[in-house]
Amino acid sequence: QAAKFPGIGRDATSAEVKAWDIDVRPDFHGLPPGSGSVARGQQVWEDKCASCHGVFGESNSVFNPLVGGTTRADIEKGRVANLQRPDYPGRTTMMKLPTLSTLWDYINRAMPWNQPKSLSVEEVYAVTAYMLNLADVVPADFTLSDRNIAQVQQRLPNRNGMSSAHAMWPGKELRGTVKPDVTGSACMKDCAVEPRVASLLPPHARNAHGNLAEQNRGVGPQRGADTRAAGAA
Amino acid sequence: QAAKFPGIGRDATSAEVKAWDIDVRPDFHGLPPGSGSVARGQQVWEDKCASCHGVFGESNSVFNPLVGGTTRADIEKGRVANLQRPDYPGRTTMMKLPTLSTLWDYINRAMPWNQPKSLSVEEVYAVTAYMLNLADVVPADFTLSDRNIAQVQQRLPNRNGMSSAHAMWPGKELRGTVKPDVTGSACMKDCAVEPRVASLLPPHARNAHGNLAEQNRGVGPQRGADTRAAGAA
Amino acid sequence: AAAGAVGSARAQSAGDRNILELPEHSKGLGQAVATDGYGKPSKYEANVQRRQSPGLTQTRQASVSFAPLQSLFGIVTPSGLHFERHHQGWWDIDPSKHRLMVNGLVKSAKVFTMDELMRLPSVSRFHFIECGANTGMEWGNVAVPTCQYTHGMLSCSEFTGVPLITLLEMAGADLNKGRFVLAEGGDGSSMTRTIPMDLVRSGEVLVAYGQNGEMLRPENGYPLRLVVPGVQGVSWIKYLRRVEVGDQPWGAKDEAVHYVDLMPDGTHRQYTSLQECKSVVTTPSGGQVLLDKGFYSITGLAWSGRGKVRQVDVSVDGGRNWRAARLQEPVMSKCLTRFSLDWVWDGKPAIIQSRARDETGYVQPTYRQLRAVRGTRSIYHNNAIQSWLVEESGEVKNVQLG
Amino acid sequence: AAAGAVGSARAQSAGDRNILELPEHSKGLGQAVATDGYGKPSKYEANVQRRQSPGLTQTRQASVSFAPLQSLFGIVTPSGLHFERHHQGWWDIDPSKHRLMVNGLVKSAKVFTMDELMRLPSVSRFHFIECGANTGMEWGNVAVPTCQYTHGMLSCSEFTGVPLITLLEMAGADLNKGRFVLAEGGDGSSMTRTIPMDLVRSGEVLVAYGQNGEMLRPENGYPLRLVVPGVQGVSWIKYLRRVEVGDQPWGAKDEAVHYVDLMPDGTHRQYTSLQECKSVVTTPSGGQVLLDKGFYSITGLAWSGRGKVRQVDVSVDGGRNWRAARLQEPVMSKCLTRFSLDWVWDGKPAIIQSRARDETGYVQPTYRQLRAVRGTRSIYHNNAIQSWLVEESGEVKNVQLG
Ligand code: HEC
Ligand code: HEC
Ligand SMILES: [Ca+2]
Ligand SMILES: [Ca+2]
Ligand SMILES: [Ca+2]
Ligand SMILES: [Ca+2]
Ligand SMILES: [Ca+2]
Ligand SMILES: [Ca+2]
Ligand SMILES: [Co+2]
Ligand SMILES: [Co+2]
Repeated sequence: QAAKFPGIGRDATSAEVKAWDIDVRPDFHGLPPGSGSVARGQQVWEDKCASCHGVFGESNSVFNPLVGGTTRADIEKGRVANLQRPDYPGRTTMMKLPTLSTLWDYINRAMPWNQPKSLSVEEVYAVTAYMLNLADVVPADFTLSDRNIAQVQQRLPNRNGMSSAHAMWPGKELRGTVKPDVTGSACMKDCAVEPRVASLLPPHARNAHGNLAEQNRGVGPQRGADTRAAGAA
Repeated sequence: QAAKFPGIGRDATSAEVKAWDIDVRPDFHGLPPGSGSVARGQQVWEDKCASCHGVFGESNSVFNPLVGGTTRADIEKGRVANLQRPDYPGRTTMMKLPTLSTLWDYINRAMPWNQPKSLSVEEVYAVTAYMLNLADVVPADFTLSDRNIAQVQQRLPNRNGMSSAHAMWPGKELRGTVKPDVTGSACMKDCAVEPRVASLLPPHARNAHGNLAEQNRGVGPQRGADTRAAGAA
Repeated sequence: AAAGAVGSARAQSAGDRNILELPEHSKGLGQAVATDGYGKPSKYEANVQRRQSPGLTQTRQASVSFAPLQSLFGIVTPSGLHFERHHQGWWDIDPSKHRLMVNGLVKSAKVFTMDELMRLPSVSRFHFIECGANTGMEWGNVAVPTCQYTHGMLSCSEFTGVPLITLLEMAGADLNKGRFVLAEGGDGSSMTRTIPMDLVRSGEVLVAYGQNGEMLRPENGYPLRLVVPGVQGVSWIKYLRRVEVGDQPWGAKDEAVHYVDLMPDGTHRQYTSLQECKSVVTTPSGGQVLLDKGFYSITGLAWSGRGKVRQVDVSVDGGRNWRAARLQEPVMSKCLTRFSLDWVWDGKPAIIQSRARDETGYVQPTYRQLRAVRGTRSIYHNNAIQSWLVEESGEVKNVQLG
Repeated sequence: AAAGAVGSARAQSAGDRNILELPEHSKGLGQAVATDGYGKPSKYEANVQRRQSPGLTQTRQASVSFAPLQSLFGIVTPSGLHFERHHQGWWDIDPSKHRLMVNGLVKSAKVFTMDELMRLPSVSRFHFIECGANTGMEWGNVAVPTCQYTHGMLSCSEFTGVPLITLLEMAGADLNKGRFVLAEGGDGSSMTRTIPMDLVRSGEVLVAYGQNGEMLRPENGYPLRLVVPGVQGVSWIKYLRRVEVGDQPWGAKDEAVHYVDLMPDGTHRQYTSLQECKSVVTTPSGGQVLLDKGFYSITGLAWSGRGKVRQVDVSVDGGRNWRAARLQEPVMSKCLTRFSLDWVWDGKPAIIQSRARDETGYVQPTYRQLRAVRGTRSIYHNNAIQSWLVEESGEVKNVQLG
């Protein structure tokens, strides 16, 4: 096929593929051999992660808390019970995470945020182990490695929490459904709805997005509403 | 029809229409009453026009020369003979002008270039008269006015020089033709052409449009040619 | 207040002084050609900007800016106003140093330069791109005031690039075993997403370098991004450096921890990629004030990740009665479609809605219909019918109906 | 020289250092969202600019800048690169003070504000705009080196506006007697042109304020311009302030002294408004250097003022043999159409041409065919087939064949 387009493209060298092919799949295809202990991970975490994510991965200030909200019972079932509670505040990474590869791969490619791809393979194993320990998935004396990672996967709190039985994957690869789960009504006249306003912004939020007068063109069918508090400059 | 769109648009006042409706048509519809002499026109010209167009309308430095290239014979026939000569250098405004309204209207709306719409009606008559005199269309003691302008039109050198018998007016209003005057050939194979290069830029013009390397994207199927003279920095 | 001032420029007597007194620009000489070799909008358009939603994200490099849909016409989004979503900031990458690698289940892994990619046969297609989290703030209740914030993670461009299938074929990809493709970015986040081979095989997925006639903007992935028509924006990998063919999906961070849809039973839907049929009225819309009673053209945008929009209905009474809107041609697949409907506002409160249907027969749901199945905690893929309340004052507010 | 350097970044052994040594942007944090509320192209795109042709005009306010067609993709012209043609400079007009007047053969003359015009039902359509003088420098012989200068008075946008017929109807225009419309600008030149009522009545002529999703750019007539599809750019009056309905054409300066086509017999054709079917190969094109032998996608633009492009043929041997090119969908009426054709360059000299046909059956002529009827002094409406000579060095030159 390359012959169709003479002069275009070339074979990659194996060193090139090695340099870029870093992805790790749920079946751990792509995972480089290596290992790292919880203890080592704690050191990495406190040096390179805690400033943003908090010492226990609890920080709200930069992003979602990474750890929290999972229980021993979840680890047994592989389903995080708190995800069923509409009143549960926030969802941590660990609550959602179905595949351990995802955590390893993401830390390896993207963290620390301002110095991505700076961690050694050992550091990635270690800090992953540390996060798993924070969530009580592995004990404090654990060493995570390419040889035992598949077993640890079997203890992830939300490993059974995912479904692809839906109509929103555009292809037959995942064997979802084709029929959408939700459909609207095509009623055109005297439809059975009661147009009652159930939600709108409270008055105190009126200027929360800035003065909307300045967010609309100064000419046209309408203007932006002046949302400054009465009397403001 | 306005009723279809309540609240949109309003009637123009007569003062508003007067302020903006300045166009003058070939039948002199729209021409305001007034007059101006060649002598007055010469004064206007020298004060307000000559700096750009030259004292005799001959300037090449700002735009085409305005006057020149017409003869008494042309005035008789209403066709400018020089337009038939491929070797005649340049075409002045007066050589092409078929309708006197065009000149009056354009000066009135757009000249002087840096102060358009600053001339009085009398000044427009006068300076038009002056240009006509430069082209020997009217004598030096002539006063152009709304009452005699139609007669002067009958002396314009190129008044019979226009045709709308073509297929390039998109409508039936001018009663041109519908059949295009030129058509290509749809030949696809072994067509009877001799692909001989008959014209290309001379080498000394190579850099006349600047360095073409800097006028093409730095990435893609090709680069711009470096057109600086060999050895240039 | 704004409403009162307008139109008053017309004097009562002789006429409008903006007509009677010729403006400066009628009486002077303007600016030169190529004053700007690359031009800018009018200074009077300064309000038309993409904006962050205050408090939505904690950093500005893992954040989003919203396109000002309330001020746009037609279907093309000016590239300068294209919404942004970055996970680790944006870059302006030297294209002469950028490479694309193809590996995985292929006969021979390949490397392409930009020069080479741009020599291959390309196509140009108009497509919308919508973030899977667009309108996500509104799952539970009204959270933001204008359609810039409710729907502004949406843009539409003419994209130019090489069908990904061409490159896979050049590498000798195994298209039977290789039922999935990984796309990976070259920036700090090196975003990864699993792309359905069915879509790739159809020729729709593009390795794109062009956007609206010029190169992609840096914020949109210059010099190379994947275009995955109909699929949420997170899959349109920017700064694309690599594609890998594989036999299983990758469970990337944004396929396992984000861009997963939480259902009422506590499970997440994974690999929910497609953007279902949706629409929004942009004029009039939240945060605006109508100047006057009288005629208006209600207009907005409709789109579907499954193909073409077939019909858009508009209601001005909160959904009791609907009229079919005009659709602006050309109606293109997986592309924005502009709709409009004549309306005479009588000055009374009105609730304006639009409801789109696509060529598969899918009808855009109400909030009630959507929440009945998916609850209110999904974050992603909120395609419910949007309601705008026009108050007697002319002010328009974002509302949800009960 | 340029050709030699390319590709050499790949080391002979382990591989390309642009891959082996991860670039800075793979290892750092990028820039924030909304760094620019209105974004700009990459700094690496600085060569993509509109430009004047040196010596073509004596002032820069009565002049032209040319769009860089050699660097554009698809059919949309980025508004920042839209060609310019001004007669008395450009202005940035306050839209709140701009008015449109409708008068002449109407029941009542009308005045509209921008607020009002923007409330009326609008349409959005993709159309090309070409200056009647485009390619005019080349009537007699080759005069300029690149397609920016040969064909760059050409652009294509999505225009949004109100059909002019709507406004005429609101004013109660006499559409029987009133067979012509005058359009007049509000700038210093107050450009006037006569518009055919047939076109107006068809609904095609628009009073436009939108261009590519945003407002018109100041250089293109902000806030209001006439859009006259298929007709040369000079009729697309910018800063539109007035339209008048009349029973005769107006013989405006640009209908009587310019934009008249000099024929061999010394007569001028007047009111030659339509842009006939035309095309140009933009890649490869004059002033470029091919980097290498091998595969190329020849691509270019075709258009017709009479409707849709039906077919484009491409020759690489100076017109002896032709192959039908692929046309990119959607093919729209009076709009640019992108075509492309696969080509493997063997390193030998080649002469590349394109030839467009439209839905009326019209076939774009050669220079020989065009000159046989119109001579060489017409200035306007040169739609001859363009030839590009690819030399053995890879350099491409503008040539005309004998
Ligand atoms: C300078 C700040 C910073 C540092 C240091 C940092 N992170 Fe992060 N981290 C972030 C931000 C911001 C995000 C969210 C990125 C996004 O939106 O895609 C994030 C996301 C994550 C996530 C994904 C969370 C989720 O649910 O998506 C993980 C896991 C993570 N970081 C782990 C780490 C580890 C391990 C380290 C140290 C080795 C680290 N981070 C260092 C800022 C930081
Ligand atoms: C500051 C320079 C300047 C001054 C002063 C000036 N002109 Fe001009 N004139 C121009 C330029 C430049 C053009 C070409 C405009 C264009 O390209 O549309 C022009 C065009 C014209 C034309 C049309 C020529 C053609 O063939 O299109 C006429 C007639 C004319 N001027 C007459 C006048 C008269 C009469 C005055 C004085 C009352 C005057 N000009 C003052 C610069 C000037
Ligand atoms: Ca090569
Ligand atoms: Ca891999
Ligand atoms: Ca009104
Ligand atoms: Ca008039
Ligand atoms: Ca996204
Ligand atoms: Ca023009
Ligand atoms: Co994300
Ligand atoms: Co002109």
